Amino acid sequence: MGTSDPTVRTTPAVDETGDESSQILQTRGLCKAFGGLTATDDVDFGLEKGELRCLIGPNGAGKSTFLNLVTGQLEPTAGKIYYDGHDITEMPSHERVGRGISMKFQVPSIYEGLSVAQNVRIPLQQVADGDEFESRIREILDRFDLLAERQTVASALSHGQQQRLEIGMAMALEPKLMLLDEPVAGLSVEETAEIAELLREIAEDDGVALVVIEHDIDFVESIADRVTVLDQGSIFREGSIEAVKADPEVKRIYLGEER
Amino acid sequence: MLAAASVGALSALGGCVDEGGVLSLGADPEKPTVAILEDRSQTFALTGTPKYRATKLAVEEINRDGGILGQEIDVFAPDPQSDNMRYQDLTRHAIYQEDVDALWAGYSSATREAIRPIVNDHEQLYFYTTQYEGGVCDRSVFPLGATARQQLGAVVPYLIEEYGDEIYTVAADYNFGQLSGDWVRIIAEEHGAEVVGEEYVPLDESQFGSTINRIQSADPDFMMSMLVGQDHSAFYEQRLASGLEVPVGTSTNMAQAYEHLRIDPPALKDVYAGVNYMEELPTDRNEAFVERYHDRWDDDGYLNQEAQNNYFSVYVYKKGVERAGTFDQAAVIDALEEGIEVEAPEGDIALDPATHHMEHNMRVAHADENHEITFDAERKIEPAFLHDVGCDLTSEDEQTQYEPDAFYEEA
Amino acid sequence: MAGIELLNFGFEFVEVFAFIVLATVGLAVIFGMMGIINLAHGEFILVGAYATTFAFAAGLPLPLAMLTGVVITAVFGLVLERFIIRHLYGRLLDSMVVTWGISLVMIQLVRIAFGNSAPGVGIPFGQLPVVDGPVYYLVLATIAVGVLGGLYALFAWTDFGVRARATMQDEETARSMGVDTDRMYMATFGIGSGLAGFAGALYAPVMTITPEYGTGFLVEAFVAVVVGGSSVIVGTILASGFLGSVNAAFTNLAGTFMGQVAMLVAAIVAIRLMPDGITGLLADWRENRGESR
Amino acid sequence: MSLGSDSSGGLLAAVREPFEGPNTMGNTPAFWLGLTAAVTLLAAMPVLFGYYAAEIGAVFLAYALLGVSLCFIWGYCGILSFGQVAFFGVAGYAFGIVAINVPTLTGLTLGLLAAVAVSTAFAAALGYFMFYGGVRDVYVTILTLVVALVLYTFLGQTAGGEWAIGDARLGGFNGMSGVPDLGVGIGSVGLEIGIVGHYYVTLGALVVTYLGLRALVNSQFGYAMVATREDERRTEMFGYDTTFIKFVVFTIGGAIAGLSGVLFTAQNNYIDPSVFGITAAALPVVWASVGGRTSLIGTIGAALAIQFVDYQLALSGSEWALVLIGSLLVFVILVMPEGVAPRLHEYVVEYRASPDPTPAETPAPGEVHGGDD
Repeated sequence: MGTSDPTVRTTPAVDETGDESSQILQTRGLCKAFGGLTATDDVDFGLEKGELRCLIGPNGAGKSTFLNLVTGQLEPTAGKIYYDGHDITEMPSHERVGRGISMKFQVPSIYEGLSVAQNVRIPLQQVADGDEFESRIREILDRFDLLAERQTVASALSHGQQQRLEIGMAMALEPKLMLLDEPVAGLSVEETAEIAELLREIAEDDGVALVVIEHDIDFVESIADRVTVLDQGSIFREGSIEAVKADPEVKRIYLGEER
Repeated sequence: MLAAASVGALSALGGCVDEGGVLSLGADPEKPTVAILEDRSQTFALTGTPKYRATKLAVEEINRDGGILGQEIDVFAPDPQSDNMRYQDLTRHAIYQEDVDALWAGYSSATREAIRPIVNDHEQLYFYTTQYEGGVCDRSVFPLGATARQQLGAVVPYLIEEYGDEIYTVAADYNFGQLSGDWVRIIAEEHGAEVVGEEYVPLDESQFGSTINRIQSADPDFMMSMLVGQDHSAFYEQRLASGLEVPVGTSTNMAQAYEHLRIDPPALKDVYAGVNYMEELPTDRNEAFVERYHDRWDDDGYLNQEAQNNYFSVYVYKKGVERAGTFDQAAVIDALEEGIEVEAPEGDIALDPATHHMEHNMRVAHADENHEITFDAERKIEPAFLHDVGCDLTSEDEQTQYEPDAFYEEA
Repeated sequence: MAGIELLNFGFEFVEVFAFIVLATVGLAVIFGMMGIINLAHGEFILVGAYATTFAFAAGLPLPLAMLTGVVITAVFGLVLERFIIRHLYGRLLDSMVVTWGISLVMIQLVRIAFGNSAPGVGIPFGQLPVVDGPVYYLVLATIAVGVLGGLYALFAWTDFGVRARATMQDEETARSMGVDTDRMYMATFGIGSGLAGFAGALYAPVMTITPEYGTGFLVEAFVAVVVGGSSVIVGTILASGFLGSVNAAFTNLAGTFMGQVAMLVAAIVAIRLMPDGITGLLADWRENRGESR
Repeated sequence: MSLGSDSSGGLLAAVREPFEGPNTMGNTPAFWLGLTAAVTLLAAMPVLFGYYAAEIGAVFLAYALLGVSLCFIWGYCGILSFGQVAFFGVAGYAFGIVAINVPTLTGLTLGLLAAVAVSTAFAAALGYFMFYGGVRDVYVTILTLVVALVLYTFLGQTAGGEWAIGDARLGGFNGMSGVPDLGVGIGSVGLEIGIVGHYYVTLGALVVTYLGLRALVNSQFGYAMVATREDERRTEMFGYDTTFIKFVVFTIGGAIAGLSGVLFTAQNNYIDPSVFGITAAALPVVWASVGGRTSLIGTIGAALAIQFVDYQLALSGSEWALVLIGSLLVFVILVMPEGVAPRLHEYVVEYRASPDPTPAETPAPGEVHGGDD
């Protein structure tokens, strides 16, 4: 993984990698330390346009920190983040979203006090015009199977419905890159399957690149071709799901963590 | 443009509005009414309650003796609760709904200033009776209490004479206190004395440790205290506790909020107050007055300087109406401006037509270690300051408050 | 000369520091433990002061009268907690609004019930030599340090303290480990109220007791809590030290008013620079090693 | 007041449209009819009861406007300011300073503009300082209150002659006296606004502000405000600059509070530091809490009703006004935290929904009920 001094790599990634046409997200030497503890350590990550990548690793491996660095919720201690060929390391969160990065949080974070339709309108009005709101809201709710609940207060939805609503809201932004933090945590088998189907659709039909953090290896297998394994803040393995699954070292870190 | 247009329309509408309104039930215009807005609760209850009682007493005495111009006087007297917003509301109510012929209102200068715009708008005859910083020159206002210059003019020269010429001033940090501080400097200058230290204390301060430190290091011949209110009254106990022994002159303490009775002796030992009145004044006329007051109100509440001012000012009003022959306020003001003499409990005193103030019988009241009061150096003092600045309401209407710093170099 | 002035400054600082600490601890305990800013804090102090002066006037010796003040305020706090505050846990802004309402009601009720002033309590212990000021201020400072020490002992060494800190850090976990968090909150609120009452009792001899008595503590108290942040003891010490020295310095230089203003301005700037208070900053700096925020 | 014709039949739904949406209650013809009736009644007060009603009423209306400024920032964007009175008072003083120095029509007009500009700039500065500094929640609340109290202390000690700006004495504890009435115009062309005119100007300002805010909170920006209130971090992740949103909202709130301060000061011809005091600071919070912090009309209603009752209590000399107001606050937060108006609205909606709903009540397109909390 090259030199350990991230400051060496200050030139834009496009120049270095030369494959600017395909990569939507790149990080170079990304580090994040909290006090004495390094949560993300010198991560070089690359994601193709339209790719669906799963990010796995034991608890504390730095997965959520990594997503938060990409969305700008955290500031990196060192390193660079490139999105669509541009350096976004210093860009505030909301501007990154404006460029097409959207995020689904681990705990469904919808506007519980607002109706389903209002929930969708909030991201929607960032990309659509006033006279389209009504039809676009219907369209999105229809797609995520929430049309019947459009007037319902979001807090009254089931857990699965809330997860769908949040993905729907993230999609309302018409993103090019979507980051999802454990989208099926706490869902039933059926609901998990539904979400898996949705995510594949989003990647394949809408061409949105996805990074999904997930523990459930079956779920990972059902959606992703490639996975990245993080451990102790660094990229530990990267490759096809089969290869990673077969890797005894990966098994070891998982077992070590989860007992 | 929209705003201008709508304002035009609105003022056109305003033109149709009758002053009393279609449904309004005004007070009976035949019956003369006075308003007594004095605090009987909250911050100024201590000083306001006797003011209310003494005014009421005077009106009742007058009614018993056949009223004014043969008519009984009605009283409108809700409790404004030491709240200036309430004062504004109640003053409006008194003027519009009660159609009062004269108004007594307010203890603090802030209250007076809060309602003065309303009083001026309606040319309401208004008696303000608290001893105050002075300087109000206003066509419809009669500030009949002693001014700071009158009170300090009684006590500061006396103390310079008695104790020496280095003065340390401690005063409440607001208008009254600051202007009183100015007056101490002016009067000191006039008598060849010097203010060696000066300090203004926020009204809600009740810890005087550092103030007392500074007084002790300045070591003056005497200090002037223009402290006011509940929080400040803690000063005297702390003075005692810290063993500060310089004599204290004051224009604010004892005569108004009777600290000498409320605080255990000897905290007010050697406090000298410049006053026009205290309940303890040993004259026959005053003793009779005090007795009438306590008979009427049937408790031992202190009869303070301001209450006496309220009392005699009702009689000033009576004489004014009788001279004018009508309750019409403009006519009464004109009549008062011809000069009125009154036999007040403090002595015979006269209204100064030009300034609407009173000359007062000023004296120095001294508290000993048992808080017994004795009086000394009685003399009449005129409201000189407003004369000096040229206030003459008999020839020119004004609505001003003059301040000493514009007229005296020392201030 | 300079020596005396330094002594005077020192005395002034001790006086202000003790005042801020005592005014603040009750509020800080409640804020640190429960995240509630009790805007009726000043009126809890008022209850302590009134109970003390009336007990004293009734003939109790001063220390016993003060103890009465503390107990009555603590009981009063517990009653309020049971009937009102308990419904507001987790509703940060609502709890502020409600306690503000309680404050308005209490000031006015005290006024109606007891009039505009209460009987005074003389300052005990007499005068200091050298610097001019009552010995009592040094007693207050000693008590302030004692209260901080006592709180430290309570939180660090007792079973109650362990449970309290567990509740503070993670209510869910604490509950799952068998801590009765509801009772913890109640007890904490009682302790906070008692401490407020203690401040009222201690300052009863020094300050004139009026219905607005509590307001005299309020600004210092919540400014110190906000500057200190959520760590009760460290926050209170650091904030009181910081604000106390600013206040004492400016009071000595330019008078009481400037002392007040300088302190408030310093507080505003401090909050701006440290949005989670001094201890929030310390915590960020040292401890924040959680992976996700 | 051209609303009269719009609301009568629902024919001009297009005119109503920008003022309606799920972020406000009362998106029905019945509501607009009721509102028109209420405004008409308020407009008739001086005609019915004379100058007295106009003078007293104008103060209540100015208070209602102050309440609206808090409702807007707290109810719609989740910023609880205990210091709205700071902007109210600062604008009042600013108007007094300009108007006393230049008591001509031009001066008065400038005074009004300058005062609102000063309070707006003050709110912007404080908002920038807080929101861009990461100050949030209780810290914002405490900080705003401290700012009001600092102003209270500061203006209380401006008694000395050195605290004068031109002819205007700040006047310390006694306040600033002799502030002229409002006036609008340039040179000699324009209007001096007397007692009755002032009442109508205040009423007009309240109605226009109310309608303007209704339009604003139902606009895209309004959704962004509501989203920020509900979940700031989430909203940021939808590409909203929530810091900027809070900053803008707080600034607008300051401007409205400032306007109400000018109207209040010009009405009384006087302002003193007590407007910054802790009791005054509590009042807007009481109105918004009781009326419903998410309901502009509820806050207006509560401000008018509570101040009217307070006034009646004052006339009767009762000392219980503050006890009542404080208890009301505690009671409402405990029993109906959302406030009276939203609760009433809920009943009305349920009542309409439960029996056979009349066809007239079917929501217009774009209308989503139940979004209000």
